[in-house]
This record gives sequence, C-alpha cells and structure tokens, in this order.
Amino acid sequence: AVAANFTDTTKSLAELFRKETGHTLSASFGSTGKLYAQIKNGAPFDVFMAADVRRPELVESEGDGVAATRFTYARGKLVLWNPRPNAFDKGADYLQQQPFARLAMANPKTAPYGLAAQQVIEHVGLLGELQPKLVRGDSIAQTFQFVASGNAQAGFVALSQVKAWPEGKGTLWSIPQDFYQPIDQQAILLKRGQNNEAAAAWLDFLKSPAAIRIIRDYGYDTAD
Amino acid sequence: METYWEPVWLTLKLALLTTSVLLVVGTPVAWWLARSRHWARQPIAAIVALPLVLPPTVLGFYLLLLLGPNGWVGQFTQSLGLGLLPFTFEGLVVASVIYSLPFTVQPLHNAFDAIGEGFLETAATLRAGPWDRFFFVVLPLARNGFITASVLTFAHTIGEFGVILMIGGNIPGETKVLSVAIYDHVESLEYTQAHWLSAGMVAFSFVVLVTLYTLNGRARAGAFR
Amino acid sequence: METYWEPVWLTLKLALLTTSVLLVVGTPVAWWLARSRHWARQPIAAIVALPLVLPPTVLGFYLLLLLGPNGWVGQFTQSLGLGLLPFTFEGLVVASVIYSLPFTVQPLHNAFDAIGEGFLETAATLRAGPWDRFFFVVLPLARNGFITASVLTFAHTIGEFGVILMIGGNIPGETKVLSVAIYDHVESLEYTQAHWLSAGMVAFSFVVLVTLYTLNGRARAGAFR
Amino acid sequence: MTSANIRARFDCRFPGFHLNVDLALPGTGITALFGHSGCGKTTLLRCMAGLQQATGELTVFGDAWQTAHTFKPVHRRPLAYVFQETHLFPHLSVSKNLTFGQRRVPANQRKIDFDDAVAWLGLAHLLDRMPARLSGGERQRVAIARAILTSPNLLLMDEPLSALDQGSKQDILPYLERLRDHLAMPIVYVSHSTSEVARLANHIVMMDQGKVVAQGPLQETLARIDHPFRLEEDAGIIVEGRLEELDEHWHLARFRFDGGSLWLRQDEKLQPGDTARIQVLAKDVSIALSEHRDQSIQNLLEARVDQIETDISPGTTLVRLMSGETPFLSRLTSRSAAQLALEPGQQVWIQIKSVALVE
Amino acid sequence: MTSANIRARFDCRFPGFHLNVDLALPGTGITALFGHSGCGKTTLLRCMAGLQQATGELTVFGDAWQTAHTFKPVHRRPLAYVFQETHLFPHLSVSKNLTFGQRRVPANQRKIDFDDAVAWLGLAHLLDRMPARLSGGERQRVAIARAILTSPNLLLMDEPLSALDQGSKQDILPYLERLRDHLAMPIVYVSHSTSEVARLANHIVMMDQGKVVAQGPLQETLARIDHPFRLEEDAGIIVEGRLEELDEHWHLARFRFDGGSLWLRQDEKLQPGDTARIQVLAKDVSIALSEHRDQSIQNLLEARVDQIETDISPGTTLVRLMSGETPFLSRLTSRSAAQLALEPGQQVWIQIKSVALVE
Ligand SMILES: Nc1ncnc2c1ncn2[C@@H]1O[C@H](COP(=O)(O)OP(=O)(O)OP(=O)(O)O)[C@@H](O)[C@H]1O
Ligand SMILES: Nc1ncnc2c1ncn2[C@@H]1O[C@H](COP(=O)(O)OP(=O)(O)OP(=O)(O)O)[C@@H](O)[C@H]1O
Ligand SMILES: [Mg+2]
Ligand SMILES: [Mg+2]
Repeated sequence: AVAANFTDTTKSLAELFRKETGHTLSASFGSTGKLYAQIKNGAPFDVFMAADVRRPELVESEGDGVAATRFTYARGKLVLWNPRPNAFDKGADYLQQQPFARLAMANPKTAPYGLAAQQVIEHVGLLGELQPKLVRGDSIAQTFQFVASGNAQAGFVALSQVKAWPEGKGTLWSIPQDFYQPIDQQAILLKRGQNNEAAAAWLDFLKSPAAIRIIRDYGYDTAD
Repeated sequence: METYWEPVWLTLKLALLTTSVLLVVGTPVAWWLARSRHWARQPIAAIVALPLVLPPTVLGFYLLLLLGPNGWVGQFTQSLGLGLLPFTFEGLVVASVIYSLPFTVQPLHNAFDAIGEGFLETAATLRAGPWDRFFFVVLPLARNGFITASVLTFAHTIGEFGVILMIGGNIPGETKVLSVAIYDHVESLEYTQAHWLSAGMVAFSFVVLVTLYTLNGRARAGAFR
Repeated sequence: METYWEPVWLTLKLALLTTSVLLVVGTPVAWWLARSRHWARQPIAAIVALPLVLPPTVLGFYLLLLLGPNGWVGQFTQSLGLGLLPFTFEGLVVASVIYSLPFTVQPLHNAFDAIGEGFLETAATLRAGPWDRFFFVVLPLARNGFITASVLTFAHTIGEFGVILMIGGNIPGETKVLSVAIYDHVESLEYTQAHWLSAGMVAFSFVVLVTLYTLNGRARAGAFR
Repeated sequence: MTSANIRARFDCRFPGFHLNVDLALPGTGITALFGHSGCGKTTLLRCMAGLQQATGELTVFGDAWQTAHTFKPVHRRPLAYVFQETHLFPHLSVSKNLTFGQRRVPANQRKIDFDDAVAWLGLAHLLDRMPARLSGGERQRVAIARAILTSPNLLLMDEPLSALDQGSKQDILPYLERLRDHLAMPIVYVSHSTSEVARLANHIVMMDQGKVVAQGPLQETLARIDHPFRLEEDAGIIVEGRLEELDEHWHLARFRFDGGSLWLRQDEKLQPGDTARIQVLAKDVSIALSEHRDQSIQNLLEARVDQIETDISPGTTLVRLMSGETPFLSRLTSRSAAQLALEPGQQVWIQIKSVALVE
Repeated sequence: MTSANIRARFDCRFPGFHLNVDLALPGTGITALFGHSGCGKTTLLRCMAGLQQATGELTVFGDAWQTAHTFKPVHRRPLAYVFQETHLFPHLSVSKNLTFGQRRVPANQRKIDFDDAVAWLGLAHLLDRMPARLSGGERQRVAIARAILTSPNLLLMDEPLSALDQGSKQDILPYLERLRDHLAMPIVYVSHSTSEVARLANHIVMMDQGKVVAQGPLQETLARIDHPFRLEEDAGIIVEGRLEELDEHWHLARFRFDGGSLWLRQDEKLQPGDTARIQVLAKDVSIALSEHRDQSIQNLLEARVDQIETDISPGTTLVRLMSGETPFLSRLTSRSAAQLALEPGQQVWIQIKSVALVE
C-alpha cells in the first residue's frame, strides 16, 4: 500500500528492486487515509508506505503493524510553483503582493502537504489575507492539476511533482525547511507481511543508497 | 471554521439548481430523442450517456482542462467577461449538469417514448398547439418519468463528489458541499463526524423520497386502472 | 508491471457481471414495486434509491466496514467459509451491485408501470401463466426500460470509481479496473497515458451505445405507429 | 332447450354500481347479453373470466372455476375472451398474435386450424402486419381469430363485431354459428345489435343496473308479447321446420313447419330435408280478414288471433297469432287493430312480407 | 341539395393500400362514409383533420386547410374529431376531459353549453370519474361530448356510436340531428349501421379500396335502383312532405306529400304544418293489383310501375314505382313479380307496412 504521491517513484524503485532481488512488487496506490481504512478492514497489504507519520503510528499502536519497523523513507519538499517562467523573484514577496486570482494548496485536513502549506502561510503571516484566494485540492496531485491546468496561477505543490512535469520548470520557490514541520513519509511492515521475506527485503531496500538516490532524484529528501 | 450548515445548504442549493437546470435542458433533448426521426438521433443519444462512462475524477480533470484558461470553453467564458468557471459555485453547477445529464435524459426519453401518438393527435384536434400539448398532455402523462429523472439527478448530485472536488477546489461556503465534507472527515479519521453527517444525509433523503413516492402513488392510484 | 489489457478486461468483466446480476436481481424488485399495493412499497422504493445519495467513497467506506472482518456481513461470509469480500473481485461485484441498484431498478419500475393491465389480462385469457406472461408480454413491452437500465448500469459501473477504490484496494489483476488505472495515471501526472485510456474508453462506449440504440430503434420502428 | 351447464352467481361492487347476478346458462349455443351502456355486461364477463375479483360461484360443465373458497386463476380456465378494446399485443405481428394462445394449448386439444381461422376472418393478407398498422375492423377480426384459436370450452365476446361493416359481419357470423353448432362451443356474447342477437342467439340475458331483469331461451322469450325485452324494431319470433322443395327457377325454397309452409329465398347450404330456423319479425307481419292473392306478398297463412297487447308506443299494438301450434307476432297501428275489430279467437290471414333464414 | 362547401382531394399510400379521393361535400348536413373494413375511411378522416400527411387539397368554407404548398396545422383547423378508439386523456377526470377543448376555444365562439352537452349524452353522474373506470359506451359518450364542446365548423366522427346500445343511440341521435340542423354544423360520419346512416345522413360517400365508388345526396342516391350501393336490407327512399292532421286518439299523424298521404306514428316534436322527412324501405313496400282495405296495412297508394331490376340476389327483384312525382322502391321475390306480370307503366297499389319519420 503506497501513498498516491509516491506512485512514480515507487515504480522506478520497484524496477530496480526486481533487478536486485528478483522479487516483484505489486503496489496499491491510494490516499493515505483510504489505505489506512482499508488496512483496518483486512486489506491484503504487507507494507504500508504512508504520506505522513500519523497513520503509520496509529497502525503500530493499534497493533496492525510490526513494532519497530516504522521509519521515515522520504521527506517531502514543499515548493511554491507557478508554471510560467520568471513569474516572480522572491516567493515571499509574491505571496505578499498576490498578483494572482487563485492560489492552490492541498487540503490541510487530508494531505500532509496541505498542512505544511498552511504552516508556511501562517509563518509569513498572510493567513487572513490569502484565505479568499485559496483553493484546496483533495490531494497534492489534485493541487498540482489546479496549477498545471492554469486554473490557479500558483500553488504549494511537491517538488517531486514539478520535477516530473514535462513542460518545463516554470518559477519555483523552494520553501525553507524551517517554515513548516517536516513532511515525513513513513513506512511500516504490517502484521500480514511479517513472514513475507520480500516485504522485509523491500523495507531494507528502501534504506539502501541506490534507493535513496532514486528517491532524491524524484525530489524528496530522505531522513538524515 | 465553517459551520456544518454551510455545506448542507450548499449541497441542497447545488442539487436543486442542477436538477432544475437539467429538467429544463434535458426535457427538450429527451423529447427530440423520442420523437425525431433524424439520423443523428442515435449518436446523440449515445453522447448524452457518455458522461457516465468516465470516472468522475477523470471527467472532472477534463472539465478542468476545458473550462480552465487554456481550454476553449474557458477562453470563451473569459471573452464573454464571465471569468473562469472552476472554483466557483457556477462552475460546480455546470459540472454537475454535465455529469448528471444521462440521469435526466434517459428516464424522460423512455417516458416520452411511451406516450401514444393518439393522445397528442386528440389534443391537436381539440385545438391544443404544440406547446399546449406538451404542457397539458405530455408532461402529465410523463409524470413518472419526471419523478424518476428528478430523483436520480437530485440524489446523484448530492452524492456526487469526484467532479465536484476537482472543479470546486473545496472552498468553504462556495464549493465545499456535504459529500466533500464527509469525505474530509473520513480521510482525516474523524469517523464520528462522518457517521453523523452520513446518517443525517441518508435519513433526510429517505424521508424526502418516501414522501415523494407516496404523493405520487396516491395521485396515480386515481388515474389508472 | 501489469499490461494495459488487464484493467480493460477486468473492467469489462466487472461491468458485464454487475449488469447481469442487477438485471436478475433488479427485475423482480422493480416488478414488485410496480405492481404491489403493499404499504412497504414506497419505503422500499426509497431505500433502493439511497445508494445514490452517499458519495461513492463514503459508501465504499461503509461497505468496507460492513463487509470487513468486524462488520456483520463480513462475519457472516467468514462463517460460511467464503472469506472476506473486500479486496477481491467478488467484493467489487457486490459493491457495484449495491451502488448501481437504482440505475437498474428505476427505469424498470417505470417501464413496468407503463404496461397496461389489459395486455396482461389478455395474455391470461390466452392461457399464459404468471411466468409466461412475464417473459412473453412484460419483458418485450418493457424492452426500452431494459435497455436504459442496462446502459445506465453498465456505463455507471465502468465509470464507477470511489466505491471500487475503497473496496477493491487497487490490486492489479484483481481489482484494478480501468477507471482506477486512469486515476492512477492522472495522479502521477502521466497525462498522456490517461488521455489515451480515456479516449479509448469513450470511443468504445460510444460505439457500443450507438450500436445498441440503432438496433433498438430499428426494431421499434416496426412495432409502433 | 339445453340444460344449464354453466352456473354463475356473482356479487361485485364499484362506487355507484352493484353487480348482483345469478345465472344458469346452457352449455351449448350462444347466450346474448343485452342491456344499456353501463349496466354491467363487461363486468359480468370479467367476473366469469376471473379477471374481476368478486364474491360468488361459477361452475362450467361441472368444473368449479370459482367457489366460496377456491378461485381458479384465469390462465387455467379453458376460456377465451374477445375484449371490447382489442388488446392486440403491439410487439407481435398479426400471425404471432394469432398463435400466442394457440401455442399454449396442447396440440391434441386444438380443434381449430390456424389456416381455417385466418380464412374465416379474412386475415391472410395481414399476417405479417404489426397491429398498429391495422384498421379498426381488421384489429377486431384478429382479436376474434386469436381467441378462437385457443379452442376454448367457453368463449366470451364483448361486442366483437361493433367495428365491422355489414358485409364483414355477414362473412363472420356463419363461422360463429359454426363454432356454436359444430364445436358445441358455448358463447356468451355482448352485443347492441338486435339483428345480430336475433340471428345468433339461442338464449338471452337482459341486464339493467347490474341485475338480470330477464333471461330465457330465444324462441320462448321472443314469442311472449308481454315481455320486458325492448327489442322494439326487432321484436319477432323464430320458427323451426324443414325445407321441403326447391323452386330452382325462382331461387325459392319451401319451408314446412307445424302450421303451414312459407317460401324463402334459396340458400345454397340447405337441401330439401334439412332442418332450418327462420326469423319472422313482428313488423313484417300484417293481418288481413280475407285472402288476397293479387299482391306481391305471397306468404299468406291462416291463423287465429291469440292475444292482443299495446306495444312500445301507445299508437301501436302487438298481436300474437297461432298458425297451428306456431305463434307469430304482428305489429300494427292501434287504429288498424280497431278497424279490423280484432279479437282473440278470430280467424284471419297473416301476410308475411319477409322471412329470414337464421341458420 | 346543398352546394359543395367542402372540397377534398387526397392521395396517400401505405404498403398495399392507396387512398385516392376527390370529394365535394355539402357544407351542411351529415355525410355518411360507408365501406368495408379497411377501405380507407379512417385514413380519409385523418387526412381531412391533417393528422395524416398526404398530398392533396382541402378547402372548407373557402378556407384553404391544405393546398399544394400550404398545410394548416391540426390545432388551427376549427374541427373536432371523435376517434374510433376514444383516446380519453387518462390523467384527467371526465369533466376535465370535456373542458379540455372547450377552454381552448374563445368564449364568444362557443356555441354549445357545457351543461347541455352533459345532459344530451347522459354524463352528469360521471363527471368526477377517471376514464379508466368507465364502461365502453360511457367512454364513447364522453368522447362525443368533448368533441362537440369545441363548437367546430366541421365534425369528423369515426364510428361514434359503435359501442352503444339501441337505447343510448336513440337518445343521442336527436342531438346529432340538432347539431346538424340548428348549428348547421357539417358532420362527416363513418358508420357501419345502415339504419343510422339512413336516419342521419343527407349525403353518402361509398368507398372501396381507397377509392370513392359513389357519392351523392341521400334521397337521389337511394331512389336509383341500379345503384352500386349495397344497402341490401336497408334499400329504400326518403320522402319530403308536411304534416297535415293529427289523430290524437290513435296517436297517428297524416303526412302529405306530392303524390298522396300516409299515416305515421305520432311524434311529439311535430305539429300540423311542419315539414318532415320519412324513410320508406323497399322491403316494407308490397304491391297489389287491387285495393284491399280489410287488412292491417293501411297505407295504400296508387302508383305506376316505373322500372324493374334484378336485385342483390337472383331471387329478388327491385321495382321502382311513381306515386305522383314521388318514387318508391319495392323489393319482392322475382316469382311474385312474374306472377303479378308487372311491367313499366302499369297502375298498381302499393302497400306500405311501416314508415319511419326521419326528422
Ligand atoms: N399506419 C399504417 N401503415 C400501413 N397500413 C395502414 C396503416 N394504417 C392503416 N393501414 C391500412 O390502410 C387501409 C385503410 O385503413 P383505414 O384505417 O383507413 O380503414 P377503415 O376504412 O377505417 O377500416 P375500419 O372500418 O376497419 O376501421 C387498411 O388496409 C389498413 O390495413
Ligand atoms: N374500475 C371501475 N371503477 C369504478 N366503476 C367502474 C369500473 N369499471 C366499470 N365501472 C362502472 O360499472 C358499471 C358497469 O360497467 P361495465 O363496463 O360492466 O358496463 P357495460 O355494461 O359493459 O357497458 P358498455 O355497454 O358501455 O360497455 C358502469 O357504471 C361503470 O361506470
Ligand atoms: Mg362494456
Ligand atoms: Mg377505421
């Protein structure tokens, strides 16, 4: 079970994993909340790669996960993005001046990137002012679509998405890590996968340098 | 934070508006499909059913492209000075209308098909012109079809979600409808709130539907053997 | 990795199975609703329409609770030795059937309503028993209703997504249907693939629908004035 | 007269209407159901068919179709019903409509051939037509053919010939007579046409406001001049007898009955020696005090005045006369009756202008 | 005779059927449309109403309803149509059905009162009923009332009385006559009942296989003995005249016409001096070589044999006789004709058994 935002990264990783270990991986993508509900109701998943920390924690504490297998496999990087080149110089000023009609972010209640975006806005002290212009995507992918389709002029999206976007980089503001709490994405081995050596191998593989390189290539940080 | 009533109110407004718009738009379409002998009849009937085939999120995605600043509908609305539709309540209505079109047109089409030519001919000999016939013969005889169309459209709009989420942008008071609110609760593990909202919605719909069907059944009992 | 054909094949299988199951299940329900004078008729008609009201994901969520190891249906299926339904293809069929129920029952209900008692009485005097009447009088006269029911159900199952994703769990080869595949592509910004799949799906559905309507129109032209 | 093989007792209410009948109908021949619009004829047929739930009892040839406790469903009753509205199946062609019932009857119980029914009712050119493309009379003929193809033990017909012209009727009536006589199929027949009834019926049931006001065999009933039947223009009698000789040159045939003989128009189907039935309407019978041979009315009979009654209107009088044992009715103006000083027992001549062969 | 105020020419094809008519119909009175089942009567009415698209022309009182280039839509034509199937609106009560058309006619053009129509057709107790709960005849009466309440300039009726019993017909016919005479509303009337036609019609159109085989005013047409009309039992003539004296005691009235006088059953509506029309059927007329007063037939006229023709069957002969300038038809067996040695020019007595007042 893999959080939807990690879809393409997982595909690359799985390719390499198959070459290295001969195990094939079958991944089910979905939003973290949905995956969690499914795990609670007997989904046939061995590994849970969430987009946040809270759900793996819950899984662990509620006894659906194998204790002490939880770790941060990636850390998302939030960017302020406008698909047009040279749209702004300094992101903070851009937010201040607001030369846009719509600013997209993910839903803070359902998506970790949304929570981070909210923290950024609060950090720059514009929550009240920006409120009327905000549109919320259900997931970070939807948020990206809002911006990519031009319906929102700019938005808080994941760096990984901008990297994957084939039509040029546009204008980016890589938001300083201290503006928001880290978007740690944790994985955990589920009870059901306890005896599946491939599952354990996959978790180990995620920590390998080769995997970390791929993850970074896709625009994520990894745990220190 | 928004109250609970805001999404409820928004949802009702959206569902009512969508249903009304669709009844107005869908009725002539269904009538044409039922009575015309034009060669384009079958292709158009098929096109009307197509919104059903695409997953709502995907349909929403394409609508977003189409209605956005780079889509040709978006450019058209902008050139009219209407601005862009996504992320507005009007946008939601447009999207719902497109998505729910088949639910209105199909039952009406069937109901119109079932009206014998004889009644229309009789009405014509009794001096009723085309509009008159439509309002005073076709509409009452197709009543069942209208009720089904309204129920399916209304309920479907209430439950609709993927398209709304995509086009609406989840803006409280503007585009955050009940289904999105429930979804939010489920996603953020606030199951109790989700249960309450769902139960309320189901109970409300149940009452509305039973009332509607009972009124209809009573009226019908007198009309037909 | 899965081929493209796997989701296509799964989708068709699901849609065909769901439609078949629903025609078998929905026909007696619709018939009962149309002909019975039981007091529970209107409440049951309303219950049949309810799956429409809940957002698909939310409906999926409740189905998951119900069919899962802690739900009473789940415990029942387990006690029968059938195992659990969620995350299996069978589970998808069950969920689709519940979700699409209104799309089958409503058009059939209307079609059955429209069949004059006179034809049934005539058939009875011509020695046709209840089943015989049903198969040789009701079914052909309700043909339009069956076509609409099938189209709506089939198309809706193809486009269905929220419930499927929730109950199915996006498992390749088992529960990853086309709509989910498209969704995956859209989510991971693989727009080209998404476009291709969507276009294919729309084109295919269009051809199927036009063929269906044309055949139907041709057959009907002979039957009615 | 035939015995009562069909016993029907029904009680059925609608708002403002109450059907309450107790009937004993013969098991052969045609029973005509007569009465004003809305008097309950259709309702009675529906009760007999089992289409209308009513309390009551119905036994047909000893077979209990309905009792206080049992109710045989419609499709198990070996009957056929020709509806007032034809109810042809719109999705089936004429020929499929025709075979709908026939196919559901076991082959060994089929007494009527498909081709025969099609020929009798003149449907050969319509077999592939859809019902919506038929004229009113064509629809009615298809409905009749469809019903008789089930070879029923009881045929219920609700104004089956109302949409047909005289010619078509004349073509169809002989076949109904054939069903009645050769297949001994009892028919309950609703009709507003007194001439149809007079020609076809063996038994009459007269209804008014849901009640039976009179019933009985045709001949007996028609010869009673005090009868509540308001056949009006069609009052008359039926005489049974035998054909005696043919006058080939003038296309005439002599009909001999108890009380004399009459000349009829010749009919190909009848040969000397055959029994036959004729109808003599009261309005075609005039009375003379002496025999007049120099006139075109050639059927003159000596008769005795039996009974004299005022008729439907005060200006006319209905006279019953006996020629031997055979009663005749004559309608004349009351003034004629007075001028001729008619009184019971008087010997007169009756002049019969026209005679119709009934079968 | 009335002039042709309605001109209709139509050409319309169905598979296996071709309607091709050219008609000039009078602008007043009732035109009866006659012919076998399937001959195209309904199709012709539908063309006149504009319900059936056909090439052709139709002018009604100088108003072009259809020409080669124009086509007035049905609802703009001031006509009413009583359909063979009644087509009552199932969602409207009887009274709402009745007012459906009436409400759509401007108030100042309404010539018929709601309550009158309801009373004529005996619908008062049915006004709140839904159509599904009516009997066949009740439905037909509602359909007739609904049609006439639009006060049309042309009334098309397709077998309007077929589901009605003799009594109901007798109740309704006078009102149709009243529409015809007092409102001068032309009616085109399809009927299979020759007696209805003989009573009502002023003009007859006889159709066969989509063609008009004969048409003309009723009296002229009926008095021609070589005519293709197959009125058969109903062959006869119409005589116009005047009521002369009443015999209150015997409920009789003397009818004087050019050529003599006849006694009729008295009718409340007619007073001495009123003009009237009577129908004399050929089968009710017998011929005598001398005058016989000692019999019940009291209407005896001296007449001259005019023409002798073989009739519908070889055994019967139709004789045309002139009483003054008035023609009569008599049907007798050919043998009688021979025995009496009838020949044109001969003076005879005609004995008329019954006479029906037509209006
Ligand atoms: N829609 C149609 N398509 C094809 N043929 C038709 C259609 N309607 C009528 N016909 C045929 O046209 C002919 C004339 O039909 P029409 O209904 O005018 O007859 P009609 O004189 O009214 O007969 P009836 O007295 O039986 O009502 C019939 O042979 C009929 O079968
Ligand atoms: N479903 C019904 N509900 C209420 N009243 C009814 C219903 N069906 C018939 N009636 C009434 O019952 C009476 C008898 O109806 P029925 O149809 O038996 O008459 P009918 O003798 O066949 O008349 P017709 O000669 O006009 O067909 C009528 O007064 C009619 O109005
Ligand atoms: Mg009836
Ligand atoms: Mg007709």
